[in-house]
Amino acid sequence: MNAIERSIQSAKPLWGVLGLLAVWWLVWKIKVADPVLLPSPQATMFSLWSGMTDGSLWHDFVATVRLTTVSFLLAAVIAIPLGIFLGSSVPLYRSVEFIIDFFRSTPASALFPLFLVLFGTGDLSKILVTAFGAGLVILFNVAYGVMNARQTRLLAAKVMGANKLQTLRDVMFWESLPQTFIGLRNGISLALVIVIVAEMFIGSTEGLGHRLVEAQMLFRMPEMYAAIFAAGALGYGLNWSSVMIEKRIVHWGGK
Amino acid sequence: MNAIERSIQSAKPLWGVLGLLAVWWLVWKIKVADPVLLPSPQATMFSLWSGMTDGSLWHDFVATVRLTTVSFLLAAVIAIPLGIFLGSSVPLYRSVEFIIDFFRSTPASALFPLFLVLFGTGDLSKILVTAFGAGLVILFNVAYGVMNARQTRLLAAKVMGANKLQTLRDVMFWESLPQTFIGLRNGISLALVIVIVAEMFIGSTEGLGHRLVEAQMLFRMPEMYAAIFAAGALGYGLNWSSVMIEKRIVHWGGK
Amino acid sequence: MALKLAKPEPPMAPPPEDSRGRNPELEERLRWFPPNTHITIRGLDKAFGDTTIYEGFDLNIPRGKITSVFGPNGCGKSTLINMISGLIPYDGGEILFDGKSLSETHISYVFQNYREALFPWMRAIDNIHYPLKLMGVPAAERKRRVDALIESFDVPIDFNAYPYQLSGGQMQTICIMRALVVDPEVLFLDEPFSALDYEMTLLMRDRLQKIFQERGTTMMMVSHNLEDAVWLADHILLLTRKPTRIADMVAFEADRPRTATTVSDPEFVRVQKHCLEIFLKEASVR
Amino acid sequence: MALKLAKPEPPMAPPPEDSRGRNPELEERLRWFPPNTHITIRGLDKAFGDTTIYEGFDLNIPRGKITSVFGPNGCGKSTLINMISGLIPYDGGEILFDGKSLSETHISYVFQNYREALFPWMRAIDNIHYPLKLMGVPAAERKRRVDALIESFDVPIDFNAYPYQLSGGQMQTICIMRALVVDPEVLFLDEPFSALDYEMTLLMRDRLQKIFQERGTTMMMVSHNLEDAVWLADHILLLTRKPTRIADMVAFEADRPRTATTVSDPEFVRVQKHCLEIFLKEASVR
Amino acid sequence: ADLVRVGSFPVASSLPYYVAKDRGYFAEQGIETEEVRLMGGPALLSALISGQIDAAANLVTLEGMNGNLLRAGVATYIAINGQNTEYPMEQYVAHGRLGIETLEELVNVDKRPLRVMSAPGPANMAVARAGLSAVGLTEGQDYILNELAMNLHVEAMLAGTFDLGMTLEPNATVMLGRGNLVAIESGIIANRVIQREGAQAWAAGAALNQAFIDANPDVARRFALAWSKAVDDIANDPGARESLKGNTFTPDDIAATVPLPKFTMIKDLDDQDLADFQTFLDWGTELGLMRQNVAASTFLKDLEN
Ligand SMILES: Nc1ncnc2c1ncn2[C@@H]1O[C@H](COP(=O)(O)OP(=O)(O)OP(=O)(O)O)[C@@H](O)[C@H]1O
Ligand SMILES: Nc1ncnc2c1ncn2[C@@H]1O[C@H](COP(=O)(O)OP(=O)(O)OP(=O)(O)O)[C@@H](O)[C@H]1O
Ligand SMILES: [Mg+2]
Ligand SMILES: [Mg+2]
Repeated sequence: MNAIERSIQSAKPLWGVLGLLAVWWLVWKIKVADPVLLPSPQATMFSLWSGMTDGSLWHDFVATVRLTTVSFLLAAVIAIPLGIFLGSSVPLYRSVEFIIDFFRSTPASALFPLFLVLFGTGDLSKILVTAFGAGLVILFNVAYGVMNARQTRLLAAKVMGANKLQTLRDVMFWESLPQTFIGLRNGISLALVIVIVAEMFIGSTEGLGHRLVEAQMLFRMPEMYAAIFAAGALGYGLNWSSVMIEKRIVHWGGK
Repeated sequence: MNAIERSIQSAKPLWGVLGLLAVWWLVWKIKVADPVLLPSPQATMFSLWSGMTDGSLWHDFVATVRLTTVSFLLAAVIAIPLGIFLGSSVPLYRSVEFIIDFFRSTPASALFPLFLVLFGTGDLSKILVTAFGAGLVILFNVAYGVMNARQTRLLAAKVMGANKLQTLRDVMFWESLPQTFIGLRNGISLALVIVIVAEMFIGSTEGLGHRLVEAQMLFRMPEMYAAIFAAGALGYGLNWSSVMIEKRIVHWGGK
Repeated sequence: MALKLAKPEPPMAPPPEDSRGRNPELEERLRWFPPNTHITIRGLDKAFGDTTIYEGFDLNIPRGKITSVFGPNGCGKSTLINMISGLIPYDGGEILFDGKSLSETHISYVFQNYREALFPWMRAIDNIHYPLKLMGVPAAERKRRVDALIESFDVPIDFNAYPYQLSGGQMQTICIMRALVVDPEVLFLDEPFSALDYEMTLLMRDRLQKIFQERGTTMMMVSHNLEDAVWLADHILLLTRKPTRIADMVAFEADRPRTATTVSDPEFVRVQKHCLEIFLKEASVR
Repeated sequence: MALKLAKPEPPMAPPPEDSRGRNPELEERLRWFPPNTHITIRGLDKAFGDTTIYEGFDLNIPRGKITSVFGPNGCGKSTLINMISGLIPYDGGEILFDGKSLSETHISYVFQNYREALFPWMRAIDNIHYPLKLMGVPAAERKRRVDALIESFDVPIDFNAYPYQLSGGQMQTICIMRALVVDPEVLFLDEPFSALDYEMTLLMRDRLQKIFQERGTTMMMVSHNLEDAVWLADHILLLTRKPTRIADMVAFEADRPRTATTVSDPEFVRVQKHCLEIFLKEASVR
Repeated sequence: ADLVRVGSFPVASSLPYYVAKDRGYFAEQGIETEEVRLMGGPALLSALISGQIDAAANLVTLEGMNGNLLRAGVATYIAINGQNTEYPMEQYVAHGRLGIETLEELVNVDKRPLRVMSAPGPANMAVARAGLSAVGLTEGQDYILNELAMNLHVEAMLAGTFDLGMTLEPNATVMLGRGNLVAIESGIIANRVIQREGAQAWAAGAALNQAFIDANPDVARRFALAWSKAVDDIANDPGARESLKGNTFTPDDIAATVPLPKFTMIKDLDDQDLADFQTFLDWGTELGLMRQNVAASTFLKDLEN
């Protein structure tokens, strides 16, 4: 593979961006929706650019990144070990499955009142409700990764005299790693979603969610779509980091 | 395993329910939160019971089940084949990954305006926005299941002369099935979440989301928590059905 | 890198002769495919990272013969047949099939990794059915062929079990049966008897010979058991350590059908001894 | 069902005698553990679904000896050593270790499924290190032991490769080395040479014998190669088809160290022939 | 300075808070406020009950009284906002294609059922229904009522998804400025529920927690004084509207013109106002929006003296 091929390879994501913009442009062009309601990609990109350069969008962007990262890390640090532990015993997992599936299926926005009451109206509430939501998804994926682990590997560790903890750490963790990364990517997107929704519906003075709701209320459509675009691109970026890390770690996938 | 053991086994989920109620009761009892804001589990269960028997909660429950099921099925029917197809070629997937990760990371509530403008405020909008959100998650999981498939199996099919379509249908589909079910369970919970959020924020006259928001507005806390409980339990039930189906189909997991 | 198609077309009509009575097409063809050659390998290069496995490797695999491949662990036997059968790409050189291209040739392959090569979501019997299904053989005909195969093998395996419910040897047996049921033109076998018991090995050896005699299938078999390798073979390909070269190509021309007594045949003993000597000389690192 | 611990405690102090000069404890012990028995199996039952594999199966595995297990595919050899080593549950009966319980005994196991038994996230060398790590051996000491082992084996394998970058035979070699590095009290080997080339098999056989002679490890090896099975063994356990019984327990008492010439020893030839006869009689379904 | 934690919902109805803050009236009274943004009544009420905030800049009275029924005094109003045709807040907007100018003309429209949008929540829905039943329409048969989150109103009406919408300010002003939409009627509660010429609907207001008042009576008094000064400014000084910008969801271009409710301190209410307020609350109780009757004056406090 020469340099040109390689740069085409690595330009893959660009096709996605272009595809999205192209469809958008088309929808806008043939006026499927009133242009007042669905602005053109150009106008949106312009708003995105000016928002980023005048610092207002950038400020909200950074605020959202900060909350999302903190919540996600908190979620991952708790959910990965817990998921391995719970997944290591099917009966154990079954007995807590109700709670996991229960809260996975409850909208974060329905849980806001509870978290507000318990943890106040500050960032703490937002971080905790986000970590809770994302953590459950990570936990669920990790636990299933462990439950679907290849038996022979577990038996090999067992017969070498690995105790429960060592098996968890040295085998189940690694065996479930491809699935864990899928869970992390589910979790990172969900974390972003919950943070934005929290910024939208729990009062907030900054963040993409706040910007989104404000733009919507003020009926600044390009600004609203710019905020959505920023959120989506941020989501892609976070996922991409995760893929990069996964590539370095999980070299044995499918082998 | 005798009959008693077996019934203890199958009673596992009950432990989850009891655990949840116990923690709740404790939190309520030691007054972590004002009892006006966090009602007791008894009061909530009573409200759940009366809501179910007088038919009002039941009616909303059924409405939500209906929307969720329709949206989920629509999502699955589209996302599974598409996910297998996209996952079968890593470069292909990479080139659409932006779009998938973009929308996975955008809150459904931010997409409501767009769907509203395009498809109105009826059930159609709700179904489509839900199927879109859940479908992306399913797609993502299925595609990764295919990408992580065991190479030897694909090579075996290839050498037997399977063409692309046959490999997709006979090998990749099955190889990714454990992951597909994880995706379906992620998707089913997400579908429920989006339906409820849509019922909360897009015009609605029924459904758990509508009930939830109404109870919240009228500050009827037991009723609100009863609606949340009903949603969570519904999520567990839907997940449980999926586990049952998976158990029947994926017998080879980890072997 | 995709596999090349067969380069020189097979002469369907008698090839035209030029003015001087020479036939350049035939000459070209013969340069690539000496008579009775099925697969030609020229200048094959293959490396994994920094490790060169093959470099400028040439080989002719004869048509309608059994070629056994014998060589030390890690010399590249599996890699070689994987490249020939188009499962992994190679870095340079050419692999040509005479007559048809690889994609037109019906090949079967018994993987060294017999556990993962089976489909765990299908019962053993359906695993055997599967390649026929791919070929579009109608259900009734398929059933007839599979039943006949099972009957002719007469092995005590529960064909309704799923692969993960079978023992190692049983899985390997299913793999072999799956490869044979399609009646391939070329059959690759990578250590097909490694998990089989004594009796089963003899049975499988015998079955392979029978199918070979009936159908003239070109076969290429990797084996670490020299007795099996020689007993079945027309030619034994002896490979060196990597970077891999051909140490020798030994012919064994005993009449077929060969039987249990063939192993005491003086020619057999001589060939086996010769192969072992070369192997020990070429394969040894010590 | 979990594995039972050793039932009769090992007599640490001289056991008390009763009034009539008898020693009931010792008697009980001897009933379970005839002298020199390491593992006792009594009335073992095992079925998979409707298929009975073992029913009331009794076996004594001698201490400090090599026991080869020889039997037809699917008779339950892997199942047997899996049950003994506590990897799968059994339906009834008892498996007792003399002296210590299973959990106190240091066992090693070379899996038939050598591909999946390695950890693909670790390099080959780290796979070998791993059991020592589990035992809490300090890094320096670990390195010393692994290096010594690698040197004594002297095989041309890139130990820095990941398992999936190795050939089948190389993987199996790593598996064997991983099992040997810990210096186990009991060693189970399930077809450990199945993917090895001729020379490597001889080398491994020899290494196992050397370790056995140095350390007196109790070994139990499944093999489909009768030569390997007899060459290494003190006893050859011959099994029938399922429901599995003991067809015979043949002793082979040639002096150690056995060498390449042992295979032409008349006693070796006799034992091998005897085993084959019994195998063919008991294993055949035809 | 004494700290008061104020829950604010960033809408025009919270304007006195922003004016008092921006013009330094709180500081004048030795009060420092901490603004806690909360989106909507339930969140504000929760925060009041759990003691996370001391005051709510703008709390719907039905919701506040509901809270008072659960915990007496959590929403003690120091000022309430009147709304009617003169001070429009809730209003009907129709799509131009209906060709109507008053609510009464709806009976002549052929299209059945009409698709009607309402601001969210049972109270708003009830208001919307009250207006339509007053002109003789039957729900389900003549119209289908959908509630919709406030942030979706403009899009939905402009997209023509609905024939008629019961929306609130500033959405009404925003949408009327952009599309083929017609203002039909404002002051629906006053006109259709209270049904008295010139009546005010006292639908929202500023509330303090009684527990806070009891603990810090003087702080509460000074808070009310600052508030009162801001209310005066809004009534008399158009410049006070500057505080809408940036603080509330009011587009800058309509900040100067957007209708505001009649902010009124408790001391300025007369008996008629109290009677109207009672009528409104009773209506809420009747519809089940409040769990039982409450006397209007119980939770209104004039703290300025
Ligand atoms: N994916 C890979 N990456 C790096 N090296 C590889 C890879 N696959 C194989 N190799 C190396 O290539 C060499 C040849 O491997 P191959 O599997 O062809 O050997 P083989 O002759 O089949 O050996 P065996 O008899 O043990 O099966 C080995 O030394 C192996 O380490
Ligand atoms: N999980 C399972 N479910 C059902 N049957 C099983 C299962 N595992 C093994 N069996 C059956 O038990 C029998 C013994 O299997 P086992 O693997 O012990 O055989 P083996 O003696 O090791 O054979 P081989 O020499 O082929 O490795 C086989 O007939 C197999 O079909
Ligand atoms: Mg190989
Ligand atoms: Mg076995």
